Amino acid sequence: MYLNLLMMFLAAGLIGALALLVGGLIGPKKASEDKLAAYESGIASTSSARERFPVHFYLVAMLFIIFDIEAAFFYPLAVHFQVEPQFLFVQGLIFIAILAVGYIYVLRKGVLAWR
Amino acid sequence: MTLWTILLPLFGALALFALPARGAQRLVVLFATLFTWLFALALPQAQPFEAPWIEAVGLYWSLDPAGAGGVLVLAAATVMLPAALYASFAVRERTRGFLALLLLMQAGLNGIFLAADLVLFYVFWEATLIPSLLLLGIWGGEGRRQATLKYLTYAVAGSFLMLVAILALRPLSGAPSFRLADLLPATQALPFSTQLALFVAFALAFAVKLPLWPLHAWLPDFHEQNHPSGVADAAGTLYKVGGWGFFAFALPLFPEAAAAASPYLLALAAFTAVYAAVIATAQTHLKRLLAYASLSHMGIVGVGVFGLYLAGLNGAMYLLAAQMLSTGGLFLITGMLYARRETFDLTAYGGLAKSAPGLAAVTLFTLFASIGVPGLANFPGEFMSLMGAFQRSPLLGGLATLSVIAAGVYGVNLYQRLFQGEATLQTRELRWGEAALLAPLLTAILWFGLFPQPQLARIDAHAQRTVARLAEPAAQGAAVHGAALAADATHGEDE
Amino acid sequence: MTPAPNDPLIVTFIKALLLCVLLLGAFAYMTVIERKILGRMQHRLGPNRVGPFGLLQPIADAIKSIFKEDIVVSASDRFVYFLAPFISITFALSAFGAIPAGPAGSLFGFNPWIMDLDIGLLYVFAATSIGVYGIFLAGWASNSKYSLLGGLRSSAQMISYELGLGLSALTVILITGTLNLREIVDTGVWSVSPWLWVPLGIAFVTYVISAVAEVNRTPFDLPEAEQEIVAGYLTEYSSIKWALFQMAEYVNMMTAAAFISTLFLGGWRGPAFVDQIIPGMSEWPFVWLILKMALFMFLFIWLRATLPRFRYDQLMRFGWIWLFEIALLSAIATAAIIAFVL
Amino acid sequence: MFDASVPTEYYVALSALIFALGAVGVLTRKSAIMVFLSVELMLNAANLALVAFARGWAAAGTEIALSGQVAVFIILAVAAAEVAVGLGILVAIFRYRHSTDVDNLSGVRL
Amino acid sequence: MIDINWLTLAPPLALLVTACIGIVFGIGFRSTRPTALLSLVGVGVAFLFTVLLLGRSGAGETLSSFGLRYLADQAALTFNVVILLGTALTLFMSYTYLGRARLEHAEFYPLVLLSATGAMVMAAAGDFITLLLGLEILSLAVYVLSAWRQGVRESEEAGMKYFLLGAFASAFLIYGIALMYGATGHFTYAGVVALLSAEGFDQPLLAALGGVFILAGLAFKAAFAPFHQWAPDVYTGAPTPVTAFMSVVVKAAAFAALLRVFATVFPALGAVVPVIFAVLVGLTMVIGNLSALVQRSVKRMLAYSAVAHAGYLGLAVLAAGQGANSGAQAVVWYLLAYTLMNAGALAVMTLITDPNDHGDDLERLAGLGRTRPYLAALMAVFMLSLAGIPPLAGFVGKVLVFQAAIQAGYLELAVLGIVTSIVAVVYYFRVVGAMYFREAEYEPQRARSQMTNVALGVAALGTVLLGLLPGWWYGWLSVGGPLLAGF
Repeated sequence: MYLNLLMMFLAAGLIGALALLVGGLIGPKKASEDKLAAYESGIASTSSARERFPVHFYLVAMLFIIFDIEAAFFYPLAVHFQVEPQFLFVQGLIFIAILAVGYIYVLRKGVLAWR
Repeated sequence: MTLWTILLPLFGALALFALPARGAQRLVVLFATLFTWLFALALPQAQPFEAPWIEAVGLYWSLDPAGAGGVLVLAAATVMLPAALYASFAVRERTRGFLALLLLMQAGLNGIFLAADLVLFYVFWEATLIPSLLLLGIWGGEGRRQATLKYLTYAVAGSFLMLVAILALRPLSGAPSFRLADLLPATQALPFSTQLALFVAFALAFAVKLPLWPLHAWLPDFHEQNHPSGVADAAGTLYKVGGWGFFAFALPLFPEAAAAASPYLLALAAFTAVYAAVIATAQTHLKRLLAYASLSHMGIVGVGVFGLYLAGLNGAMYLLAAQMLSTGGLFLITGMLYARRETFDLTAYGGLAKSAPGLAAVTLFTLFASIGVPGLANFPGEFMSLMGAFQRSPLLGGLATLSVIAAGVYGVNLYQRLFQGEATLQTRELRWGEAALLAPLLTAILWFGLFPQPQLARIDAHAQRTVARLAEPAAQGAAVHGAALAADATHGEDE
Repeated sequence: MTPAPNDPLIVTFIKALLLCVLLLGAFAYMTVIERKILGRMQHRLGPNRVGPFGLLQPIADAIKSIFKEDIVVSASDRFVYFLAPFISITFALSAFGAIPAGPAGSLFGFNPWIMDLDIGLLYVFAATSIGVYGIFLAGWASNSKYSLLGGLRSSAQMISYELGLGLSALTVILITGTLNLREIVDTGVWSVSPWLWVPLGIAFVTYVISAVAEVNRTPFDLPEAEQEIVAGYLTEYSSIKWALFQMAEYVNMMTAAAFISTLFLGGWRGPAFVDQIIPGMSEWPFVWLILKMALFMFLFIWLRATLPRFRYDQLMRFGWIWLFEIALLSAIATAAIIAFVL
Repeated sequence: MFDASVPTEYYVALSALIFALGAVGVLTRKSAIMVFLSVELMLNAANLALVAFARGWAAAGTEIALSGQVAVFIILAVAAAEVAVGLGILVAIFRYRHSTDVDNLSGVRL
Repeated sequence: MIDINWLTLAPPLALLVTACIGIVFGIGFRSTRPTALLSLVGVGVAFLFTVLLLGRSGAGETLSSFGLRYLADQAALTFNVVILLGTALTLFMSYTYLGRARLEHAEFYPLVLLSATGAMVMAAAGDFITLLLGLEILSLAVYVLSAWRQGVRESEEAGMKYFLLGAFASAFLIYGIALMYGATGHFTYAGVVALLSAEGFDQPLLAALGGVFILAGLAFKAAFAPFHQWAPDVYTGAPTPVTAFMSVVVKAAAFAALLRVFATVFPALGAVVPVIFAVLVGLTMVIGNLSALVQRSVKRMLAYSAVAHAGYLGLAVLAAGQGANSGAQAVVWYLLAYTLMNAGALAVMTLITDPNDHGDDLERLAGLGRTRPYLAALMAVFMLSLAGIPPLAGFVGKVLVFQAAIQAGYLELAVLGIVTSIVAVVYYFRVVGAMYFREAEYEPQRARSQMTNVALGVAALGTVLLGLLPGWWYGWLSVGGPLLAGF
């Protein structure tokens, strides 16, 4: 079953690699320093772009990790849900309640208020 | 009543913190020490005390007032009464703490002498260390930090090993608890090598506190650096309880090992007695001299104990009690001297007898007691101790006797330097207050010297048990050295 | 449900290649169609020069992008710079493989899907999520400020909307009790109980909105907002690599369209009434799926022509607060209905 | 078939290898982020082992096999929580350090 | 259906709910004091539940949840008492401290409570996964707490270091659990033990390896010697109340877990795990004490002394592993005593150091006996108790530990332990000496706090009472019954 997956990746990867290869071989190579500089609307670049990201991005990333993983917990619950729905419903609600505490905290803390 | 000898000083110490007024504090001290003394006097009639401590582990609050410890409690209480009162006058700064520590120390001492559970004994043994350390560390002289550290190191190193031995004792012997009564029959079955190892661990701790020769180095510094009132030294004298440890615990618990080790310990003790006495003759520092003198007495106590004869054991315990009185009294007198001259250097004194004949007389009396003049406190003990040693080994006994001669030398030397010769300065005569403080001590010294019988009887009952223990292995025919010992022991009882 | 029979590996490989080619072909014509539709909506003609009605335009575009100079910015991280478009296209194409296009054995005796996974739904999520790496790495490797911002924005946006996506899909799973896409289609979510139509409808709407954001289409195309950050993560890319990103975007759109159809609209099944016209018509492979996909593709284009772009903070608040909460509530409502009503 | 032909030991050996790699990474790397990634590697090695064992135990009973897989889930959540906290601490450090260079992340030494 | 006995879960749940309320409403307040008071109430409620459960458990009821995965037996409940005590002391200490040190953020108290929740779960774990979850709940909160002092290098590095090494250790624990599962197919202690001791068990090596890994993971949390390197830096870098919390509650939890695993699972693994652990214990006692000996900073000295005490506790755990019930009791007792005296010592430190925890060198303590006599007296009591000098709590703890160790046949280790505690006396006494035997060289800090005084009073009273009347408490704290429910 999972070999099929491999086949899919092989085919897709082949297409991608082929395209890159063709583009690399056929395209002209007439480089110049200006052409190879980073584009900054015509103004010469002064510093590396790899600066510190705003903290908000990290916060969002962390929130995502937490909430997404916890959303992932719902999937087994959902698949199993039909078997004992009422018990699982209560269980899920408790889980959501705990999650909600974190969510409300994050909201009140203003992490999601962008400026 | 047994318990109260421990609780009363304890409560006294607590009460001190509640009472800021100096007079009230003095009253508290007086009441605490006086009633403790009364309780100590009544100990022969007291009931043993026993309460579970941690029953599951076999720990009990077990106190036995009947043994020789009762005599020591009495002697300690006799010294503590004047000492504490004197301290309330002579210690000028942080008096309250000083007095509280003294009382705590008395509580601990009484615990040491009365404990009949080994762990409890250890608790008191260590608990007493703290006040004596703090007395030295807080109120001591210039070199107190070194002295404290030295004292701490010696004391703790020895005693922790003893803790191992105590803790190992129950599982090894299979006794149901740590009470002496349970342990005594159980240790009988221990193999000789185990006995020896445990005995060595105990002996190390006791030898530090006895102290025996190579382990005595903390003692002179301890006395030299203590508070000039001499009270702390007197208390420290009370705390030389190594001999008691040997007598009450190490010997009866490990009779075979004790018998095997006794020749070596006897030699050490004899050497200590002579060595210290000789050193004492050369001292010019008053307190150091007394320290070495005291060490010499302790050597004689050791000699008595390690002779393993009834007479020696009796004598050693009696001497222990008596020297508490005499040496303790001498240390108190040094405090009074210091209050007059502000120095301990003997060369700065001289001719005090002219301006202060009363002080001179009191000092001479106590000094005579200390060097073992017949009729005074130390003599019976010293005599019996040496006699015990003679029976074990005439050579070592003879050696130890030399210390008595040396004692005469330093005693006379000390008296001459202090009171005779040219009077360099006028000195205050003994005050009434001071005399009143010393009076009970002197009375006790006389009483101990003239009527040793009541106290000796109590000690003897205890010592009989110990000697019986020492003889037991022979009765079973277990070992050759045991057989020889039994023969000697019966001989000893004929005294 | 019975597991479907497996095809031989080589057949699978050929099918996979075929799927890739088909998707790329569809991409090519999607670009033309999009430009045409946008033109119409804006009262213009759109491309009409190359070939009849401009139908050869994509071929011209392809030739042009292949023969353009391939610029590699000097300050870039070369390996990652090449890797980014590769990841984008590979996983965009792969994601489609789990979506069934018809009943078993309906493709000349073979199955009309590349793989039939028990966790098909998770697989599609996973494969599309990895696409984010392509975009983020592109922005980072270029070492250009615009690119980096574009990359950051896209990753922040995508992860924000994945919550809505995941929770909306949860509604479907609660109903079907399986993660296998084939079985989800077979169940037919809307046929289970009319009670569930309300929460399911809400979940459908939130899912579509999240999906639009997930594929970076207007009004959520902030990663390449040309007015603010030139072209975002694409700024430093040219020639075939640029084309690959474009491909990936359109393939992602198609995957999203097919996936929504599969989850909510019965996938490859046609509506039941068509069976009364031609019996078995609703079982025809490919036809219905492609029709539904076309519907959504038109929706995407329509949105692009109609709506202005969100501001960044609006976008995040919308995702984290509104979509997240509504999707969660719809899932809870569904669960409650299943547990206590049905 | 394919799944059954690979014995459990192979998976476990692989997981042990990954675990060892992670451990070595933790011990040799100096940058906080790299150490952190190495730890994640170790966690994933444990997950791999769990899944492999769970498959191995499948013959003994579903419940036993499932418990292993559930454990993987829990460990994933644990790892996620660790990531969040770790990144949080890192971000807090950099926020106060007023550094503008991402490479300064490697300045946090053990 | 899963069996859930809500009453057994009540103590940690009380803390959890309080933490949740605190974290949601706490950020509305400017001051953290309302949250602190709320947290105290939560701890009180949890304590009441614990006492209720103790009563029930004492009456012979078997309390557990989730099919023996969560055990509310005598052992767990007594550990709960220790944990709650430590938490309460921390709360009292932090009350004024946070404002003084400018560390007032609303999340502090909820995090402390969450951490305590994790500790209780760890103590009650009857299952490796429950253990892991408890450990993580505990640790994650503490990682954050140890980095609480933002913008200060020591604290940040403490947090980072603790976090990275902690994560490393949990990776070991998790891998060990995986191996154990591979060998036995179970996560519950009962299941594992049943299979380990079953006929024809064919994976002893794998199980032993798993045991070693689990041991390594737990040994880190308990700061055993080769894994102790984080302890001094973290203890020094973290704000003092957090240090107290770590050295007390985290330690209690780690030892609760270690004890249960050691008394149930490990004996079935053969001799290798106890031998390794014995080596660790020996190393810990030696290294902890010797390192503490050379420290000039009191906080750092206490950090190393915490390592040393871990060694003594480990000795008791070893004894418990040999089936000596006295070992388990010694662990609880020692932890209780340690909680009181160490938290007390650190509470004193909060009052005599700068707001940013500097100035904890020995020189700074010089003359404290004169300048702040009561504080100095309390510190002296704590130090002497830590040194194991009778008649304070620490001494009884040591007696129980060594007694148990000797009974279980670890005579050599007991001797080593006693020898090292001689060393310990020196460095503890150095603090006392500095306070009393030396003249003040610096103007002392004049920080005062009623709430910290409460903590100090409780700690000092406990230290003395535990030492003087150990029998009263010993019976009450006794970890009666087997450590493994279901047998």
